[in-house]
Amino acid sequence: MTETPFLPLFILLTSLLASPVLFALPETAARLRTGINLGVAAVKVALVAWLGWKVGQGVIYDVSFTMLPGLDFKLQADPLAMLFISLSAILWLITTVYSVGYLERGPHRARFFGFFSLCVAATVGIAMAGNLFTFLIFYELLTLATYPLVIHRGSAEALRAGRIYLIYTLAGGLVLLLGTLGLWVLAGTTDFAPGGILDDVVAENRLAAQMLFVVLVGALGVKAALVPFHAWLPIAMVAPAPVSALLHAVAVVKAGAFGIMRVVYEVFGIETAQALGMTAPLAAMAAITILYGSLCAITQDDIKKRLAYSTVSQVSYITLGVALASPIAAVGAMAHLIHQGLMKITMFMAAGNLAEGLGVKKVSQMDGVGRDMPGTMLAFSAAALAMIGLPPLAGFVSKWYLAQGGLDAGYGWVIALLLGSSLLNAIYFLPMLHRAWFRDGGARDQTPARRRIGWMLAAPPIATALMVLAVGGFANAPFSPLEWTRFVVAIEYQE
Amino acid sequence: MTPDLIYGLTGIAVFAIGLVGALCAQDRLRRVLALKLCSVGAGFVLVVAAWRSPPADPDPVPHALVITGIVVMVSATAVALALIRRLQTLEAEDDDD
Amino acid sequence: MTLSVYLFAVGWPLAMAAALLVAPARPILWRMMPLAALPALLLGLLVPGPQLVRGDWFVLGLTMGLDQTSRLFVIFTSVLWIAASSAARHWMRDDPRATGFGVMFLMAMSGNLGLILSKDAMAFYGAFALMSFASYGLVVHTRDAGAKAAARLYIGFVVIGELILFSGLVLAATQSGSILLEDMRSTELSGLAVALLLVGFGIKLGVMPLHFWLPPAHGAAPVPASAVLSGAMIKAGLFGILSAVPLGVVSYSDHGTVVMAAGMITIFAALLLGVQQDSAKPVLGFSSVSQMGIIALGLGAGLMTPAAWPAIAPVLVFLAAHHGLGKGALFLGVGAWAAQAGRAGRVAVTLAMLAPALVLAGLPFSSGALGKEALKDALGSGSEVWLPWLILALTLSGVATTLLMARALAALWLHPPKAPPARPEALALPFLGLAGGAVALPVIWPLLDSGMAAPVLDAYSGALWPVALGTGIALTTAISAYAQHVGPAAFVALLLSPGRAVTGRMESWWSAKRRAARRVGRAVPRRLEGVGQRWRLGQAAIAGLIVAVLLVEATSPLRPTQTKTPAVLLDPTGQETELDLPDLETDTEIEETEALEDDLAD
Amino acid sequence: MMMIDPVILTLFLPLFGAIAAFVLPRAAAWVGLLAVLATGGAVAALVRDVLAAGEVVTQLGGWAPPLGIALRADGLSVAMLAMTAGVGLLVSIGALDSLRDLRERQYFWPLWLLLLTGMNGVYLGTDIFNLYVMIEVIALAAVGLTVLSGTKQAVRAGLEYMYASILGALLFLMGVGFVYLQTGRLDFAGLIAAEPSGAMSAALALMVVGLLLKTALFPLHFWLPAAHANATAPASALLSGLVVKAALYIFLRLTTYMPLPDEILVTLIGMLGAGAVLWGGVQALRAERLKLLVAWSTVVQIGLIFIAFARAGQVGLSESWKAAALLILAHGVAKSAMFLAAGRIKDEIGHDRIADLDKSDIRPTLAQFTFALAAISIIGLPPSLGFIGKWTLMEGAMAAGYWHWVAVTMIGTLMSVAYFSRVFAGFLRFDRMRGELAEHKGWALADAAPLTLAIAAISLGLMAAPILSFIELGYPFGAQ
Repeated sequence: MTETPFLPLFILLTSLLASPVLFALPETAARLRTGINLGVAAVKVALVAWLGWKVGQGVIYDVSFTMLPGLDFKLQADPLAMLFISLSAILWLITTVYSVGYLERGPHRARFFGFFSLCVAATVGIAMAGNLFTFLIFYELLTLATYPLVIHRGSAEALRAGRIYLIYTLAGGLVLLLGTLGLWVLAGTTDFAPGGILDDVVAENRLAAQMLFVVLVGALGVKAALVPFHAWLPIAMVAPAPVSALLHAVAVVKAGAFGIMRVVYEVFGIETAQALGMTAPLAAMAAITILYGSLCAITQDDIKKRLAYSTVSQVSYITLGVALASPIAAVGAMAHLIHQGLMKITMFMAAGNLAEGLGVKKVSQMDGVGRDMPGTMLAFSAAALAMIGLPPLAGFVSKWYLAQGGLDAGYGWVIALLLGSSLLNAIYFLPMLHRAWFRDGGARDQTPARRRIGWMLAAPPIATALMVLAVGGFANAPFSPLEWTRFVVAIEYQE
Repeated sequence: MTPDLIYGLTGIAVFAIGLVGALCAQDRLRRVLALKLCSVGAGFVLVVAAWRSPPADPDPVPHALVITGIVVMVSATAVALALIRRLQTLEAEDDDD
Repeated sequence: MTLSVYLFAVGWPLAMAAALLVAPARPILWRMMPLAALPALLLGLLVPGPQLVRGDWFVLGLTMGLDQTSRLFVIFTSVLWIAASSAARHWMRDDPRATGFGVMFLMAMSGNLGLILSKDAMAFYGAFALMSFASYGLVVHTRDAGAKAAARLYIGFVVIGELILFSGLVLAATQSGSILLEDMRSTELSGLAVALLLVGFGIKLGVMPLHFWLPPAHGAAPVPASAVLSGAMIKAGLFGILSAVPLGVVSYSDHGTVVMAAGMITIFAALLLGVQQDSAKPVLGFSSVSQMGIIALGLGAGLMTPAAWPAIAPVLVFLAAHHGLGKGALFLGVGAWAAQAGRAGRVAVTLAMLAPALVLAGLPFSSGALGKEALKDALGSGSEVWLPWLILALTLSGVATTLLMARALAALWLHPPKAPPARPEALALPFLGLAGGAVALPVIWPLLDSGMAAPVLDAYSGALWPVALGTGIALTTAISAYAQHVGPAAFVALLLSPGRAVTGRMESWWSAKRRAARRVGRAVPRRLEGVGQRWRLGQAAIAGLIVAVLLVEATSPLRPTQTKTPAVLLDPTGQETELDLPDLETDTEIEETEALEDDLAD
Repeated sequence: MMMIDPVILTLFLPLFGAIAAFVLPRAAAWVGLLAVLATGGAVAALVRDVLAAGEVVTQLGGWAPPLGIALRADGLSVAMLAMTAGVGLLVSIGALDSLRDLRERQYFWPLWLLLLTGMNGVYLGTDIFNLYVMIEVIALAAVGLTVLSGTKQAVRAGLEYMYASILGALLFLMGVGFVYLQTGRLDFAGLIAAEPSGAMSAALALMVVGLLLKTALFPLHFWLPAAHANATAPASALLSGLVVKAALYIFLRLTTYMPLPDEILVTLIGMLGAGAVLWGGVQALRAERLKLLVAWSTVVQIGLIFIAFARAGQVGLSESWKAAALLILAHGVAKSAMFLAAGRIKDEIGHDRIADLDKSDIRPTLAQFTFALAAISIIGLPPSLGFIGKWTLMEGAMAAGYWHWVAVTMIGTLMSVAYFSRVFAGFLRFDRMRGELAEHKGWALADAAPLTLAIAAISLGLMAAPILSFIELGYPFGAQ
């Protein structure tokens, strides 16, 4: 089926072309900027919906042109890509609304929205990259586009965070470049294909293939914040709330996790990776990260830092699901890609609202915020409970599949790990909820930081929280993330 | 010891002396002169290249080349001298201040 | 003649007690205090074999002597007394009631040694009573409310105990027709007589439910007194049973059942009561109760199955000695701890106390473990119905003792005991001596009596896990108690503090290194730049490079290894020629390889 | 109307332009711009011809070598010409706006056109004596551009540059002399045909060192940073973006026609390149002024190009020259954009001290953005042309098993991130400003030129495949 093969290109270009326009707009043209932002985002969602419909019918789009002899720039909208594209398109729309509200009076809005747009373009590019080379291009673009967002405030702290972020991610990108080159030299192609492309190489040179796996997954692990490459993530928290939300829920860490998926499933192939003996160490690394992140989260008093460490932990569920090498766990991993995004973006936007509306930035200041901001805190609570894994919320669904997958793969410890992690999640989230709802925050009423937040700030977290409820509650409905995930896994496992 | 060898070695020696001067001299003017010496040495070698054993006529091409080289070097020297003067003026101005 | 030796051994402390009443002699007597039990010790060590001496001339006729069991008893008892009296000398130096203490102490010593050396019921009873009543003075010594209450309880039990014991001895004497203990224990005594004897001695032994007096008394008495009370005197109860009750002769299965049950309850109930105590000495007292429960297990088994008794008896003696030394060391340790002024000294003493504590708890290869394992072996020939329970109780007693020891050591720090101003090292010496004895007991014991030691030496070295489990529980409890005490937030902070300290130090170390690296990183290029400018290295490099390139070219064969690639270039004539070099390339390669082969052939 | 050969036009249009601009100082700018535009047109025609024919050869005045001078254009040389023309055109446009001083305007155009003549001559030349003359021309014009601002530092740096440049040229000349002594010919074909001998080795040594001095390969870079940093912005852009490339180009050609006799020598050059990458990186990290930092980054990039050259290995130059050529093109475009942007920043803020960039309340955002875009290409991040060059370099090194060159490249990349992020921090930090943020001053023509160049540096990466196939036209280094 070859109808409008350029649909993926259009989707990429919507945000890519919006970006220079946004840069060029004068700082004062707020209305126009908002219009362009929301318009483009809405168009993109519509296009993605169309694309999803087509892909669901079995169409696979493929656009490419040659950049170097034998090496193509290749966009490809397959079901796995759809998973990530739809997440980014929908959340971009919501985050745009939120950012418009959040940065109403802030400086450098032109720059912010320009890079914001570029960042989403890079995410879509990562999702649709048809080979590792294209993936690398967008991966680096993502780094460059997020750096100005991280340091948006322009303070010394922000710059320090930005420097650390840049060092980590660019070093990771450089290693990824090395890995991509290695793949190119070894295999003669970098195309993604279900089942992997490395079978010949593995047969010839096992050690090289193993080293390649270590290099590639290690490089992607930087963005996926696998311990010990996670240090940048909590530091990058100085960024404005919408940026944090975007970094954590959609863009950066997910790009890493998604890359690991691509590499394991479509460069090596899950069976080859298993045969190389590389999945078990990866699973162990993910398990360590899950526990370590949660343990660190417990002691953080800064709300955003606590959420950041929680991200470190939660994103590794995805890696874990991939590394368990079981189709059921894979379903859990991919569903978590979506679910974690929804949950975490809700929490970050809620945290942003607390900071904006009440000046509350620390857990210890959260007493009684539930009464002051019921909507926001309801959303936060729903997301937190979902993170802990309360049925029938989103987090439960993914954890359930991961646990099943663990059993399926013969790793009983996964159950213990998930239980332990849920317990830790409860340990660091429940006190926040307790403070918010059951404690009296009398002293704060007089603080000058209080101000009303507009609907643009209030509505997005509620919307995402509703989605958290929906993807959990209607997990088995057609076109739910879970259903789509099963579809993808069937392809990746070539069933 | 054929004449061409004598001339050739002389050329090389002159070039080497010039080179040592260009590398070691501190004074601006000396360095320019050393470079001149280099060019003379190089010219020597080229001229030697024109040499043919007596019955034959010398090769004309190197002569053309040498003349070109001299022209180039003259202009280079002029520029260098102009710069040196300019710099001296500037430094003198600074000293006055 | 020999009787006089025995009398001297018993009477020497009494004589010293009397002399203590004369004020001018007091300093020298206090100084001689450690020597008070020396004659008895020498007697125990030097008497070659079983011995029985009679002195009809003395009162109603007196029989004294030593046999295998009493010899061992007199040795470890006198060692304990020596250690305790050397501690007492310093402990009591500035005490206004020192003289009274000294007198009572010496009298109790005399009684304790006397009952061990006695061979007839009358002498035994007299000595026993002397010891018990004199100890009242030790318990009540401080005269504060607690001591008085403890002493009241103590004396009540002593009186009742003496009465019951007296009745039992009389009954036994009647039934055996002799006042010699030897005869009593070979006669088939009636159940009542045995019951009376058991209760009478059981009070001294502190087996539940006869233990009420023991922990308060041990807590109230001054440290040297506690040491002998717990280490030596309660063993008098055991010694009495061993001497007077016809164990191994007749089966008293009802008595045995009760004693065993009491012992089993004692082991664990004492634990429950003991861990609730706040200060160290009562905890140690309960630990003594718990340990006596173990001994009661052995006794009960012996009562029930006479056939098992020959195996059990030596083990019980060993256990008595083991507990005496260990517990005495611990009590003296409490004194030594209290006498330490500084924190470092206290930590050191605490660490030293770990040794007897672990020995008591039954660390593998220690006397505690060997004794318990030997007892298990010995019980193997006893009642089969009880055996599994006995073994379980014995094994778990290790956990119980560990917990009590942990509690005692913790209580030491939580509620520091008081001590009179004394030279700390003077108090430490007897403590260390006893502790060393306790640790070395498995080695010393066979030297004293290889026959009695055999079952112990043959025993399995014991398992680590009870001690480890006990330690684990103790630590967990301590941590959770501390967490409750400071509140969870502070506790978490505390938990993290070593990590924070380490990371903090690492960070400062790292940042120092980083600063240094940055300094170096800044200085080195600057220096290099300076050097480069001063020596005009850039210029020198030109000459250097020319020379280097020429050298490389001169030394390499004048054959390009990089073959020229085919190129379409201008011929002088202006016509294009394709240089067909690939062939050339292969030619040269072939030539090269040929040349190489030639070289190799050469 | 008679069609004149575009090869000849390419060479002579700028020469006549230079003379005209010198003669008509008032109209110098327009004359100059016109000349550059016309040259660009000639190059475009040349591109067409080369695309059609593969290579174009013209004999000057109809005289054949060895007496006459032959000019030859193949893919690589035309690519270099095109890069020169394109960059030159944009720099010229920038210079229209940014050169305010009358004296600067008056002298800039003749010098720049003379420079263009020299470079075009280098790219088209086929005999080494001509190359010598051309590099002398380039040297004189470049020195002139360096001292254009007339400050003491500039003159001092220019003089130093002059010495190095002339010495390099003279070493080259001596080499030429030896070659003639040995072969009696000076054209490339003669070089190829020459038998290896002692004189040829000496010639090669002298020429190589002369060229290394002119390309400022570490440790012969001592003259470069000061000269490039102290010149006016358009001059710096030309010097850094174009001038060093001429010597690099000659080096590339020469080592193909007179192969270096030994692998050790290649490795030595690679090691010098590595030294440049590391030392230049360190110095860039230390640099206190923006333009100096950019100049040191040029040293680094030259080192990288030599590494690309040095990983030739068994495969020979037939592969590795592509990486070098791509890096040369990428650097030419990006570095000129960067120097122009740096010049704009300096103009707007009034200084170029990196530490004080964030204290200024004026933020020339467009120039800063341009600088960042150029930095992306120079660091070698996708999809810029610099990335493609680095990719080709690393790919070749990896395939040949030269892991050390891969490592050096990666270290160099990380260092470049580090030193450029110093600058970005200065751009993006806002909490040390002295006053309220002043509004963006609006755009100038001088902003458009570097922006175009920077965008070109990035987007040319997407056209890497056509570029690669173009530079292979005419088989500059053999048909593999």
